[in-house]
Amino acid sequence: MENSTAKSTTTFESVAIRFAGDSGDGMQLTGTQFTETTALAGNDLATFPDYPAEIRAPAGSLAGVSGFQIHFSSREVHTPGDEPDVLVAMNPAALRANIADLRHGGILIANTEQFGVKNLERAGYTSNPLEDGSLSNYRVFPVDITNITLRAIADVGLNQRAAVRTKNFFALGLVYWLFSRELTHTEQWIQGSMAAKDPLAAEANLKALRAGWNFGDTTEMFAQRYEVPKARITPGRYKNITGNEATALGFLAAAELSGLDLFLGSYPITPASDILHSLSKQKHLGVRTFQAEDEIAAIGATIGAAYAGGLALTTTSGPGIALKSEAMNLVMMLELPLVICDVQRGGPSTGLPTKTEQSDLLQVLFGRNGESPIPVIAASSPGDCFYTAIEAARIAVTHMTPVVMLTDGYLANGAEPWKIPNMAEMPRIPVKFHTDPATFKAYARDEFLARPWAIPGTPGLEHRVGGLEKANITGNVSYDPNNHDAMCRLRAEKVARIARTLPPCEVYGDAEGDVLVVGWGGTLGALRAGTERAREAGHRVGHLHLRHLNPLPDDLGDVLRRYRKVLVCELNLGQLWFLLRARYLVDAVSINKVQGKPFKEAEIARAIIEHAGSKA
Amino acid sequence: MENSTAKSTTTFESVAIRFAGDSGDGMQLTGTQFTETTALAGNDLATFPDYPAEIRAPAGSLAGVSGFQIHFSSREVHTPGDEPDVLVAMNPAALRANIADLRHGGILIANTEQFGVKNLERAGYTSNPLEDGSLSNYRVFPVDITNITLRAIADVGLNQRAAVRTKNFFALGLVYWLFSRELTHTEQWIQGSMAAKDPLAAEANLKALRAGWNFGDTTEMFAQRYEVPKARITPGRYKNITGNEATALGFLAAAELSGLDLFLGSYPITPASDILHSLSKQKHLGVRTFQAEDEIAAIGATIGAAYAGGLALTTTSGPGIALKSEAMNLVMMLELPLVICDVQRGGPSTGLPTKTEQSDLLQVLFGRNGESPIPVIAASSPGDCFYTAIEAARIAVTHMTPVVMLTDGYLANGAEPWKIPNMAEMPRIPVKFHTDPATFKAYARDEFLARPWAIPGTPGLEHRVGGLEKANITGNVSYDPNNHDAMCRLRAEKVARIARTLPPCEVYGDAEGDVLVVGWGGTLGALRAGTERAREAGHRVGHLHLRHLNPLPDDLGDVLRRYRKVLVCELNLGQLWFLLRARYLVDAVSINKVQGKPFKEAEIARAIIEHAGSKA
Amino acid sequence: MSVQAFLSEISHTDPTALGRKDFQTDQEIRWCPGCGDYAILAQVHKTLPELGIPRENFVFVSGIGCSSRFPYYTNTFGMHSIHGRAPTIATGVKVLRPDLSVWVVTGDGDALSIGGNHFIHAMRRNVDLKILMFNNRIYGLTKGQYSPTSEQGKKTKSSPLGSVDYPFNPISLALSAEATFVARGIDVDAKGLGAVLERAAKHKGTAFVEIYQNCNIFNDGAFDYLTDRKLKAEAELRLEHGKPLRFGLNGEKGIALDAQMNPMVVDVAAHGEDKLLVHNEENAALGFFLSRLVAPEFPTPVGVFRSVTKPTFDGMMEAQLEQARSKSKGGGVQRLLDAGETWTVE
Amino acid sequence: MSVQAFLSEISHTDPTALGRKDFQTDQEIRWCPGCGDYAILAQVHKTLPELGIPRENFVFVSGIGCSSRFPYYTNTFGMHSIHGRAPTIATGVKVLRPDLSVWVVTGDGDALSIGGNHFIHAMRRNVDLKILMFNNRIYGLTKGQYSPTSEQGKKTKSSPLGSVDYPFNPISLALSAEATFVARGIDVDAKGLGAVLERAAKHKGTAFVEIYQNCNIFNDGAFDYLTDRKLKAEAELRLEHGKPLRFGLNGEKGIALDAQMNPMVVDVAAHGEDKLLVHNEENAALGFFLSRLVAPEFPTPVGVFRSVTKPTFDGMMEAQLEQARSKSKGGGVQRLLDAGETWTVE
Ligand SMILES: Cc1ncc(C[n+]2csc(CCOP(=O)(O)OP(=O)(O)O)c2C)c(N)n1
Ligand SMILES: Cc1ncc(C[n+]2csc(CCOP(=O)(O)OP(=O)(O)O)c2C)c(N)n1
Ligand code: SF4
Ligand code: SF4
Ligand SMILES: [Mg+2]
Ligand SMILES: [Mg+2]
Repeated sequence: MENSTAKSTTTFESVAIRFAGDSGDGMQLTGTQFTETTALAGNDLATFPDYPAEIRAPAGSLAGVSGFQIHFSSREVHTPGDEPDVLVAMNPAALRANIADLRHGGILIANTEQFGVKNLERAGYTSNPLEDGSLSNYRVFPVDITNITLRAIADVGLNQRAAVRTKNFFALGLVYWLFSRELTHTEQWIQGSMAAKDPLAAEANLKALRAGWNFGDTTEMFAQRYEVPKARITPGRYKNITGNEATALGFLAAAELSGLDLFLGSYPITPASDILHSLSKQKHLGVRTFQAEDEIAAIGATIGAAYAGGLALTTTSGPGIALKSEAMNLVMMLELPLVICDVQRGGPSTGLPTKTEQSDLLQVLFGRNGESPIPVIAASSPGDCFYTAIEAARIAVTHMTPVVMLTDGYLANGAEPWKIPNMAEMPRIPVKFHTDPATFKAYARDEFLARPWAIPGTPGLEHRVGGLEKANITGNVSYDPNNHDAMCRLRAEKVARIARTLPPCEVYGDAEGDVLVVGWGGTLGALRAGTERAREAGHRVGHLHLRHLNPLPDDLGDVLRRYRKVLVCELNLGQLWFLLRARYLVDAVSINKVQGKPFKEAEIARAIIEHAGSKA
Repeated sequence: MENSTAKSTTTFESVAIRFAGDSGDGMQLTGTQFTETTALAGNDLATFPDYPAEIRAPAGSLAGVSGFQIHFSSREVHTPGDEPDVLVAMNPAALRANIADLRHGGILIANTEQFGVKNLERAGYTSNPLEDGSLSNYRVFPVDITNITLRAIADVGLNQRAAVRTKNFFALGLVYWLFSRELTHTEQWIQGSMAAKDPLAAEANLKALRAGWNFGDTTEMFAQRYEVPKARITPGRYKNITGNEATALGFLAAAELSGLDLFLGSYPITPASDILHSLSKQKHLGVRTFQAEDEIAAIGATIGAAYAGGLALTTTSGPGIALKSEAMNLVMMLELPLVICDVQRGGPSTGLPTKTEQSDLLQVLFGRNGESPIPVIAASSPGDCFYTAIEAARIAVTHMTPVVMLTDGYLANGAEPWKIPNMAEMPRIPVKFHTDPATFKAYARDEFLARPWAIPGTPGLEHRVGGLEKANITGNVSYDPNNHDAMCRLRAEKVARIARTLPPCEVYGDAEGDVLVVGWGGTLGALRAGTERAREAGHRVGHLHLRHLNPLPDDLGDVLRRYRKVLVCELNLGQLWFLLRARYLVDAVSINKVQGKPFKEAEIARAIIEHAGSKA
Repeated sequence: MSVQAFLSEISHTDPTALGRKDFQTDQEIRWCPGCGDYAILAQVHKTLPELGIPRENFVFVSGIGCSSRFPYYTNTFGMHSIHGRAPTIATGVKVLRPDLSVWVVTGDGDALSIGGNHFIHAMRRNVDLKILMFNNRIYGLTKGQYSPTSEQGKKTKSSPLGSVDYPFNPISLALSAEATFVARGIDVDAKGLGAVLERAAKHKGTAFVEIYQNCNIFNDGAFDYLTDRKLKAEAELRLEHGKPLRFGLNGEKGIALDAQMNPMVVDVAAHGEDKLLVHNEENAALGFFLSRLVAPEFPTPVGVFRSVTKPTFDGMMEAQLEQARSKSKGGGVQRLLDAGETWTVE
Repeated sequence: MSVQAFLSEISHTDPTALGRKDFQTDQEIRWCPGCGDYAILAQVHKTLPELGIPRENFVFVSGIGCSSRFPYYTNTFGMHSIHGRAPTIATGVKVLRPDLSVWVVTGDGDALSIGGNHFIHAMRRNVDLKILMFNNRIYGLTKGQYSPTSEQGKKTKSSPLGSVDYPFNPISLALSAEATFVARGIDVDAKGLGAVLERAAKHKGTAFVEIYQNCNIFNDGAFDYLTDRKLKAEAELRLEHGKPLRFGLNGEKGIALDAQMNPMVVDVAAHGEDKLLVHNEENAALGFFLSRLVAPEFPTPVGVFRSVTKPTFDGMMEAQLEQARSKSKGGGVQRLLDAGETWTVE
């Protein structure tokens, strides 16, 4: 049936589609299905799911709008796209919340059935935008999705409420048709996973899906279809993965690579909870997950696990870091391996808990009493969370130190196609518990300045540790002034020395020139795309994305000096910017925003071009 | 009797004396008595009490040594002195712990009775230093203090244990004699306060005191006395005050000046507890002190009090700040006036709890999730804590913001002679609760960008606040991206704008030249003295001591540029240094130490001279 | 300006004119349709105007959770604070302002998980707060993890194989924390809940009310065993001070002690009414005993477990201030500044 | 390397050869002379070698306070952690390492003030920990402020006019938090304390022992009413499972219920021994009732209030892992990576 159409087909390099509807409308599922099908079709892609803050906001309200954007292309894709080319709006609230983003000239598909007086009012419309001419900048396709769907599935015999709920599959079918996609993947999914749970609903959804496809194919309304050819993608097996899933898998991999038992102590918090959920399912791999009474207990138990010889992980978000900071300081002092994973969200305070932000950097670097150096690394894409988790664990056990791993709400919930790694090819993480009582000194150090890991149960290694300052080498309590000074500097040097093990900075684009774009974390895609655009516009631009934020790479100062201007782009008010200025006295420019949203490619390109132009 | 001596008297400009003994030996009392008498004699002075970390360390152990140093002079005194000229050592442990500091050629008075084998061993001596020639660099006066005292007070009829305990008054009397001091003040104190509690002990102590004086006067051992003439001191009434007392008084004064009811929510922690103790005594002034179950509850209750219309204060030390940070973030978001007083101690973690350090600066600036600007100010001397407390309260209520006030263990327990302020001359702190429902918007702002203080009980002002991002002006919950961005910048600007109300930087010494010494907090004295020494050595040096650390003064950048070198001197690993580099891109040098001890004057002078010399 | 001075300058609104509407706000309610929170909100809005307190004198403080959104929907002074800390903030409000009626709204997670310590300390001190804990036995806002009141074995997102945690018994905990008023209500039982809320509101001291609340999204039907019309009579034990403990459609069953001092369900007719236990709100140990009556073995007690009067923390603090003031020689801060050893430099 | 693999490679030392000396360390003890902590330390050092556990398998975790310095003086694995958090750390140790004997040493401030929440949650979960709480009714280390177990009206540095806080009853609290073993001992009562410690050590699950401890510096004599030789017989009620509650020099007094279900002191001869309450370690409500016997009105119960067996948190966690492993299809992490919807790009 997929090839039955007779309509003409136009080819595009890239397209971004946003599905938007009420939170009950199944937009996330719709988006995920479209993503998987698109990936199977061989496009490169990026996605951005955007949930409402409430569990169940009132039906039809602006607060209840749920969206999912997918950007797919025949070339490399870095972000979910600044402006969608297509918007599917399942109700007036979805239209109102999203229309400002739609590209002028873009396609709008709206479910007319929902545009009654009551729903218009709920969305804050005084007249019907589908009729009042206010959408003249777009190509509007009003479709009575609800009723067509209901007719299409009438014979399945679902009750009205359940029947109405299948309309997202109609919309999905229609969009599949529009972008010349095969239904196969989604059909299989419906017949498999969904049918297993609810065969009747599966039957109805299948019909709705096909009805949507047929509607596109047969109605006069749609005169043509679009096509986005395959991209050139590194060969291999792929799957879609969210940042939180990749993080969970990364720590599982680290456990396997080190042979250690994974322990997660956590207290649920948006947007980090899914890591806890994922790992809770892996008990068969020997993973112990402990849902604690609060963030302090979570890290407390994790410290206990680190002390006892486990691969110790605690996960949280910004407010949780604030609560954990006293205990983070203890584990820094104990010099035990432990990873604190901070999935950043919009702050300050409770802030915008479901939105993304990069504003915990200074907190994790400095938010503890006394001189308390802790390594910090950040993941730059959903899939990269996997490797960052392994890197965090490696640093922790090799250098005997707590490590902070930063991700953010955008990475956590965002998904990307991800080349499945092969565990057999990944380097092991060597771990050695100390055993020899004769050579044992609790605070003796190796070439990394790491102390021995001496776990309970080891005969002859009985010793006491704690948060009071300790004598160099022996680890006994010491109030000696010079010892304290020396220990503070030793701990700082231990973290600084990690830089020796790091590869040199890898700059994308021009190795010197007008502008160096510096970023970290989940902004990678936008900065890369912005850099590409600016280079295409003829500027000499490099993009450096930092994974290691403490210690910073040894050659960073040199790299910064190779460009006339340094732009530090962040979703905060300039935290890495502040750090680089202090460290390198570089008169960098801060490009920042704090809107709970990722950068747009165009914003970055504009900023680069502006600063490349000004010959300051 | 004071003038009965026939021995010769030498005049000195400045002298530093250290009394050291076991914690049971009453050294703090001895020091305090000497201080008061010295102040009454008209010298300028500074003191440094040094307690052991334990409540009651084992008698005779190094851990149990308690010391008290006083530096007095006929000119201005900035610090307790680098090296004492006189050391009174009541036992071998006291000698061992302190002898390294005694100036070569200095006087050592040692209580020989304590130098038996057992005590020598406890202190880690293998031979008796009073006899083995190891003290040849000093003028040693071995006195059998214990037994002479016992004989002198034999007729009072105290039991042995109580009798032995009077020996510190013997030592005090001897030192009084040595420095030509009158006994009057101490005699009165013994006959007053002490006699009221224990008349027998008072009688014995009086005898011991006089016996000590007479011993000096009559024994051959002491051939001469010393004299330190009066200093030129601003006229007025003076008293000795510790930083913690001054802090407590400062907040009491702020309450009186603003008319607000003072509320202190606190959880005991060294070295901040004494502020709680002091304020607990002031219930008659309407002060409510709440000893909470932990630091979080302490600040929580304080937030409640701020919301309800009180002058809200919470006191703690570094580990407590770590715990309070989530709530500090809330009150930043609520934009309510509240002072967080952090009496810094040696970190990280439990660290060196009884020692001093300046290592919480970055924590209070950055230790919160999201963009969370909070003003920070620091006191620079014990007496200055009074004015800093008032300033903190003023900023809090004028700008409707939490404010961090930093002091440290050195300031908190250290005492200085302090000119008693006159409340009638101090500027009021104007406060206005909002009343008019018609004009009420919870997040409307005045010229300082401060929002109205609308307290419960005010008819028509019912409204809701919280930690979620709020809409500009109305304060309702808002998830709007641009509003969030705007609010983050508004909150930052609100704090930045406080700088407009600050006086320009006041530099001591040269207004431009070779070196600018920049410091903050309790290092004032050492930096001032070091600067003086370097200037006397011919260098052009300025000393700038910052009270305001956030926002920094508007003219600071200009001031920094007037010197060839900027030295940032701190008791941490370079925190203000880091801040100044980031803010002003100034290639400052960090002069730092982390020994739980204040700077020495000589250390600073040496650093200045070194950098003034090197024409980099 | 001190609060006292300020209060003396304003005049309060008339509480007698208040109705339930006066406590509603214009904020869109963001609970899921069907959530038990709506019913509780309605009962509170019904109770408040009946208390004779000017509206501006109410303060509602909450933590974080679905339940903690409560203040946005109640037109009084309110604060939606941070997770678990509401009792601390409320304590500060009440201690500074004994003139206010201070309420805490919290959830089973907010109160008993992260906030457990503040919860028990507020009760220990007997601060005059009304603490309403919406117990849905789940973390609602974070989308369904088990809470400290979830039953063992519960499968949730964070316990796919079933939770191994034993639950807290909130009533036991409150009693052991010395709470002076402890009660239980049910969202759908408007009448019973209203009665309990009113008594809580009028109690001087910490009043703790556990309210069973259905979360129809993540823990639907958790209390069906108790609220189902058909099961109710057998499942519920209404507590009445001074009355024997009877339940069942016609009160035909009762609670008595067995030889081991353990509770047993008896047939009243057979056992004799005089051998039933008699409820006594003043006996803490009895209250504790009753809190151990847990379904399905026993009927679930509903109503007031304990109510005794003891001086409140805020009241004693106020009295201490008053006493200190009356003994004071006056002179304000200057007197303190001038005190102690001083000397004069001319 | 996993801990299992590591443990299989080492061999444990012989526990039968251990004596009290083996548990002493070379660290100078930094408690005040005369402090009750010394006596408790001695009892613990006496108990440990009798347990048949290799020395390297003991872990002592403490918080902050005088009492919390305990690990430095005990030659086992030990951690002097941060204030109030010892139960959390100990939980992590035990959950990862059920092979270890994990002890928590804490004070009344550490456990019940800042650490109250972790304290009750550890008990709720029945983690196999031995929690020794040294109750001196004061904050010792910070030099004498009132604690959550200080009596009301106590004058301390932070309460010069007398504290207005009501105290917690730690035994009540532990019982309401579902602790499976709850006992009380006294520093100077070597024999009684030793017996209680031994039973605690052998209990599977959370064992809570409140130990009355004299702080001779800041709260000297707090327990004299109970430890004074002359008063002891009248002041102490030794709890013995299955025995009637009797005390007095010759057991001539007893505890019975009055008509209101309140406790009363009776003359055994006059009242009849069969009408005395009989101690039952398995009845939580009775344990709670006993915890309410407070001086001076009643004798102070000493010994075991409650002891029941329930699966432990760590045990159930282990079982769940075992079960999941046994059902697993193997394949390790690669299997998870490969799972789900995948596609291949050639
Ligand atoms: C410090 C902190 N940790 C975690 C969270 C995430 N969080 C918000 S509400 C909640 C639990 C709410 O459960 P409950 O109190 O039972 O409320 P309900 O939603 O069920 O009414 C959690 C874990 C948070 N907001 N802040
Ligand atoms: C976070 C934090 N807050 C406060 C303190 C200060 N502090 C140390 S011990 C202690 C109380 C100790 O009381 P308790 O547990 O009864 O121990 P004790 O000294 O009486 O044995 C306090 C408040 C601290 N170390 N850390
Ligand atoms: S998630 Fe549950 S508790 Fe929260 S609003 Fe929805 S139904 Fe109510
Ligand atoms: S202060 Fe008290 S508890 Fe602490 S060591 Fe001294 S006597 Fe013991
Ligand atoms: Mg809940
Ligand atoms: Mg104590």
